[in-house]
Amino acid sequence: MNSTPTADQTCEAAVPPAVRKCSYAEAIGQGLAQAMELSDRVCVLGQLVDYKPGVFGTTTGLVEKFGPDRVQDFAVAESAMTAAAIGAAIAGMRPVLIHHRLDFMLYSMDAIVNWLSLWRFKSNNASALPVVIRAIVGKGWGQGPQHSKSLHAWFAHLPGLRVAVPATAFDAKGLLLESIFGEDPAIIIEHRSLFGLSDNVPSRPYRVRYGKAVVRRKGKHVTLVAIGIMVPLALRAAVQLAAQSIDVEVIDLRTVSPLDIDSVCESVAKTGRLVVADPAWCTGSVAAEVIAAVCEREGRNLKANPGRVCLPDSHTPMSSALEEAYYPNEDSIVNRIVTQFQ
Amino acid sequence: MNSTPTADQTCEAAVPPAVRKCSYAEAIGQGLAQAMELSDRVCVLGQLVDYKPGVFGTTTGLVEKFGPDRVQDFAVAESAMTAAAIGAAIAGMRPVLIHHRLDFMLYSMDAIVNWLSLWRFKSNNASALPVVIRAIVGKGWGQGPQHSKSLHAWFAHLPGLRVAVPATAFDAKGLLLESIFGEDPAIIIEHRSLFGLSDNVPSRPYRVRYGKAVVRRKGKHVTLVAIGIMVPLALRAAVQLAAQSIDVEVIDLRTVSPLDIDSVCESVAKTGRLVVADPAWCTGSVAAEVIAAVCEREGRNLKANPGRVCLPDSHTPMSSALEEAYYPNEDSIVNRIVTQFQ
Amino acid sequence: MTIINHQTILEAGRYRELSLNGADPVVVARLHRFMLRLRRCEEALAREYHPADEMRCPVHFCIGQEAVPAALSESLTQDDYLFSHHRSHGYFLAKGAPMRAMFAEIYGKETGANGGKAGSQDISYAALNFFSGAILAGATAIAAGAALGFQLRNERRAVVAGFGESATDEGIFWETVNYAALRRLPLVLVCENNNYSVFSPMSKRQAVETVSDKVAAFGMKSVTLFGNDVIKVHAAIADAVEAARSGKGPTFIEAYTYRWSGHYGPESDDLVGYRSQAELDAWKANCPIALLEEALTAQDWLSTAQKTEMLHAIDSEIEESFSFAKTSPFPRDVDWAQMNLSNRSPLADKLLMDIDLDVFDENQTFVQAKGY
Amino acid sequence: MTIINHQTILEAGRYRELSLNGADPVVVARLHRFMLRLRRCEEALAREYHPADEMRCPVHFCIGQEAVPAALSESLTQDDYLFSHHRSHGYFLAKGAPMRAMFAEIYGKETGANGGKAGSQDISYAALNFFSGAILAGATAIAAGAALGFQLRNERRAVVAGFGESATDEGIFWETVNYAALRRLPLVLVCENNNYSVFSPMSKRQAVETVSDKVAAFGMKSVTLFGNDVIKVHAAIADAVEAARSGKGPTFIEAYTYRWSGHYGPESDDLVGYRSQAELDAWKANCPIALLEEALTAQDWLSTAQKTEMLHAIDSEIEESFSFAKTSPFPRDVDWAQMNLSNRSPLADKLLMDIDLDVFDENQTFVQAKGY
Ligand SMILES: Cc1ncc(C[n+]2csc(CCOP(=O)(O)OP(=O)(O)O)c2C)c(N)n1
Ligand SMILES: Cc1ncc(C[n+]2csc(CCOP(=O)(O)OP(=O)(O)O)c2C)c(N)n1
Ligand SMILES: [Mg+2]
Ligand SMILES: [Mg+2]
Repeated sequence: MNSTPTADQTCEAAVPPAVRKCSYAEAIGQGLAQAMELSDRVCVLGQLVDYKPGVFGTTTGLVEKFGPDRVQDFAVAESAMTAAAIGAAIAGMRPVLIHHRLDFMLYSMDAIVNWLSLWRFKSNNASALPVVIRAIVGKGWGQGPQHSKSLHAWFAHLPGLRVAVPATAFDAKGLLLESIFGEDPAIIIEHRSLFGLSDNVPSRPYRVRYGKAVVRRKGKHVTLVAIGIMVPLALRAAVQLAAQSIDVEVIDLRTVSPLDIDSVCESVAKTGRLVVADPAWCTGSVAAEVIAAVCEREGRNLKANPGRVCLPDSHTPMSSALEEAYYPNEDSIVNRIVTQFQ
Repeated sequence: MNSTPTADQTCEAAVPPAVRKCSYAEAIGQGLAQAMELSDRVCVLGQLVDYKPGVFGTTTGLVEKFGPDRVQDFAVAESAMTAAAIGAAIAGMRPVLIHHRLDFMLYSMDAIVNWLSLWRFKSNNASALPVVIRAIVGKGWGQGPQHSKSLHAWFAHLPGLRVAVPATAFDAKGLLLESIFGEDPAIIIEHRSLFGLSDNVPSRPYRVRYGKAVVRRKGKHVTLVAIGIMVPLALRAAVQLAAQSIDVEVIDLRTVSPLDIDSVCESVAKTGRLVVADPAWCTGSVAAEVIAAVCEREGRNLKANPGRVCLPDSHTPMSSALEEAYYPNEDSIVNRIVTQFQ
Repeated sequence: MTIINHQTILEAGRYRELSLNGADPVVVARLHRFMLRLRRCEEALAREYHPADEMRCPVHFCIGQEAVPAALSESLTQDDYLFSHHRSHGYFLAKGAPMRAMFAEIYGKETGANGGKAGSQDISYAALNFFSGAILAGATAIAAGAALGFQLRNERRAVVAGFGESATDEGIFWETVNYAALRRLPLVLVCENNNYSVFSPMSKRQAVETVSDKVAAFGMKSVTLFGNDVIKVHAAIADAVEAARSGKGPTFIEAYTYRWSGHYGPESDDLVGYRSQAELDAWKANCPIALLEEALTAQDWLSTAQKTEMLHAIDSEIEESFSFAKTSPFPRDVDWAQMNLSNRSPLADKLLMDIDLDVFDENQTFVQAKGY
Repeated sequence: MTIINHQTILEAGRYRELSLNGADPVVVARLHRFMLRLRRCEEALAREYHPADEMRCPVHFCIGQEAVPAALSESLTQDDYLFSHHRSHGYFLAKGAPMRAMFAEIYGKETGANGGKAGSQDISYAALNFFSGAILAGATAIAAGAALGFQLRNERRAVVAGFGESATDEGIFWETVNYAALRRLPLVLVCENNNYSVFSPMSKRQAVETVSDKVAAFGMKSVTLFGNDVIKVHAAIADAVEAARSGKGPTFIEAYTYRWSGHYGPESDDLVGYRSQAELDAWKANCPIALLEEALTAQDWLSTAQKTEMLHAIDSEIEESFSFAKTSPFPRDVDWAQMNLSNRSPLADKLLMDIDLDVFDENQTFVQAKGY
């Protein structure tokens, strides 16, 4: 319809023709564009989705291709926006909602909890809501307490939702497509700091399944489970630890609901050690769930007490000096793992 | 001001003059009335708080004593109501909000998360919000999916809140008063099924501290941690298990934020076994947090894998037949504990 | 009455304006039968509720508020969508959903509209595009979303949300009004203003008397009327539904009416003292069914014999529905996972490739690079 | 202009109605100085923001929108409460809070208004009853709550919330308007309508052009005005504050104005193409400071020398604030628990008994009874 390049076209071509090097943000944009091409039932709702900056580049170019009805700027009314997506899904659409910050979603919690999550259940499986909510989590440059919350533990606690926390561009696109064309509501938590990272991304539309963790690095001595932004930190920590002859198996959970506890248990059965790195407040975190679920099955076989690397139970400070103390880094992971061998 | 009896006066006198047998609901009513007498800063906001039925009897008689400004019926606008309480607290009041069902609170989640929980933090301790939110959780007689959620795990995950789940009339009054006259926001989850239970309640205003669990029954073989409505079930299960020569130590957590992990660990250090009974969805529950926190410290010392007795990861069905399958009972607890000894 | 609100209606006393002039007798007969059927159904449920204690389900009765559901039953086709609040029975029947499925649902039986999972206040019947929910106001915004869906796809359908006036206390209702007006959605918002949120009257909850004036200020067409005149209500709803279907945008209808029973359950709650006997009596004198029957009789459109026969048929259906509900089995499926998430993904299966994960290279530079 | 909105203001071109007739020269001088100080302060922050990259804090500049904060600074006493949205600097200074504390906060320093925890969009100064927050609309309802608190205690204070027009997209705003009108709260809602929510104009978000008309329909007094005429804005705000203090109820003020800078940060975002250069130019021609200075000069109330001197003093304060902020230490307290919950409970200590828990009897009948 016009000449604005789509995310797909802007990706720089890589060696195998079917795979291109893309950033996490580009991969999401590609996924959205392909979903909208595959089905005219797919629409995008969110503040400012139809302007050039396109939610950190993830919706840039869509309005030119699909028009302002299907790429719909929304008033600052997150509550009605979410309910509208629910209604649109009842009417047969497959809406994708976007929040620049997860924090803004809090206004829509009634729609999410009391309607979205329980619609299928209370209809006795007669009505489904394939609504996708993309929620972005800020970090750094003084995001402060109202632009940085990663509430994936909340959504994982709720029945009736699928919850993904993709850590790579590959997963970001594959989980987005899987969510859009799945039959359940899905919440995708995207850590803003990952948007610039590149990865090999297949050009065609593909799926990444919910409830299937992936081993990002094989190892024998300790199982390090990581979520979202903690995945690259975990891989870096693993390199550091290899130098100390600690062989770390890194598991990326990918989705926190459903949780792939089987894969974690399998790894722990081999390593006998478990550390979970979760970019969320420690108390009541998904990390706690992973540890509890593993201990219920493998607790007696552990060679060391399990451990967590999480954020402190505190709101996020603005000051860069405090941010540094607040966010765990790869050294935090290294240190936690090292104590298991002392 | 008029002759309607207060909750206090309606309690039936018991043996020691300072202690009366009161129902859980009466104890709450007593706590509210005493708080309002102790300080004219205390006010009550909620739908229908000023009518005779008085939120299951807990506010009956208050409006006659303290007038419709301090006992204020509110429009069906939970979002503004919660924000109004926050503002009133900034202006020096100590408001108590009441929700007939916790589910209705979902409309106010922005106010709770983005304002209430982080106000002290972002003001750098210069401004505090002593707001108390009483949220009632329904169970039975077909409450169904929109009148039965107990989201204490959510609130426990949030920094900056105190969260209580009182199981006895004594705790209901003491924690309410502690919350009202404390310096932090507090959410009190009240299980509706407990309202009719009686207990010995001191007539004078007293406090029950946050973060202090209590051993409800001493035992040597297994530590059974229980929350809210699970406490009486746990005590009944303990009696059954005693008959099987399993000596159960029952710990009532009382508050889930702060969590008294020290007390649990102390008990587990003695018994070597841990089961947590939590009236909430299993995944991401406070039960998971308790198990994880204990295992981080005592995991290697456990004689059996720890266990949970929770609700299934499902919304609540209306049908009485499904309710029966849905809610765990004392037999569920007994069975879970018995497996630890097999 | 020029200005219509609870006060002017009470002051006017017995309503004298119901007119069958120009009305289609067949339509009027259906409106009448619908109201009668709904009334008998509710009365029967109320009678049966406690003595047997078999339902074990919270129920909100709509006795006295039959006109709006009747008008909807006449104006909506199967293709249209209807969203109800907690006081759902009239709306359920308005969409043509079967009474027996409703009764069985209230009894928590497997044969219920939702297999016993939803009960009275969350009942739905997806095959006929009927939905409800116990949380106030939420369904108004969801209805707007459904209307958006049909607008995006140019489908000629109306979406209706029916609710009580307390839904308009909620902010999401006003977000919805704005959104529907802005996009000219094919939406009809029908507010049954019975003045009370449980016990609490409008005057304790809202600063101005009528909701319609506020809605109009938001840029949506709004209509205020006496909600027990089923002829007027039907005309207004039919117009609004037609406007929605034909792309003329949304309408808000405020129908003033009154609940005879207690807020919840079969018992009266008048002992609470929130409303006067005189008020209740005045509204009973303006019973929507009696008002219509008076006009019907005056026109000779309804004989005693006809009514007797009608009642007989209705009562048989009710009896049959009770026996269906009572003899149906309780649900026994307790595979909780299956109830909350789908185990199939037909569209994803069709459209998306399964790609092997081997493509991920843990040593690629970004993973090992610092700085984010 | 009779009807005031963004279109009529643009059509009217250069504003010619600012009048000093009857104005108090001392007050006018203070309004002028406040605007100038705020403008210089924002310009200096914008200049310093990127080259140094020391602030590392999201900042929303209010250049072009100085009139409302100036009017507030003149109308509010220390006892009054002021709640701001994310574009907070003008409001912070309006409450008399020190510039150096603001700068240090933006730099994330220990000496900042909130020890570096809040930053620009969540800054507060509790000692002077000033608060803000980055989540849109929330603070309007909180302000209503503060007003409730003072109403309950019969304290003669006004509570003001300042916010942009997109806060009125949110439902909670309308819940607040209704509540404040219903209870006649001592509240002033000041909406700086600059037409945009980031890039999105009102016309894409709301169905009707002015917010005031809707607020009026909700039963609250509402005033619409050209927001760059500081004299008119001051008169309206002073009246509203006085009405609030004296129990005459709440007022909504819609002040039409315009943001010169990009939505966020010091860079222009005009390349996005969401607004025209002509529109920006027209509003720059209606600069609130220039409009006032024109009138002041015409009346001989301001000489070049006076202005130079004023600027000199302002710039020294700004320079001093920068050097304070830059030389202050970063916070080092990382006792997270202490930051989120109190470790003291003076009132509970005073009023409540500590009672031993032994009173609990695990064998009492209820615990062992079945049936709940
Ligand atoms: C969000 C929310 N808050 C509170 C309730 C509790 N509640 C159930 S029905 C009701 C009153 C509803 O009044 P209205 O909407 O006017 O409908 P009516 O019952 O009068 O038909 C209330 C407050 C609820 N269901 N949802
Ligand atoms: C609830 C919520 N949704 C979205 C945002 C993101 N956001 C920050 S500022 C802004 C625009 C605000 O516009 P307006 O309220 O008119 O104030 P202005 O920036 O024009 O001064 C938006 C959408 C937010 N802060 N809060
Ligand atoms: Mg009503
Ligand atoms: Mg604006």
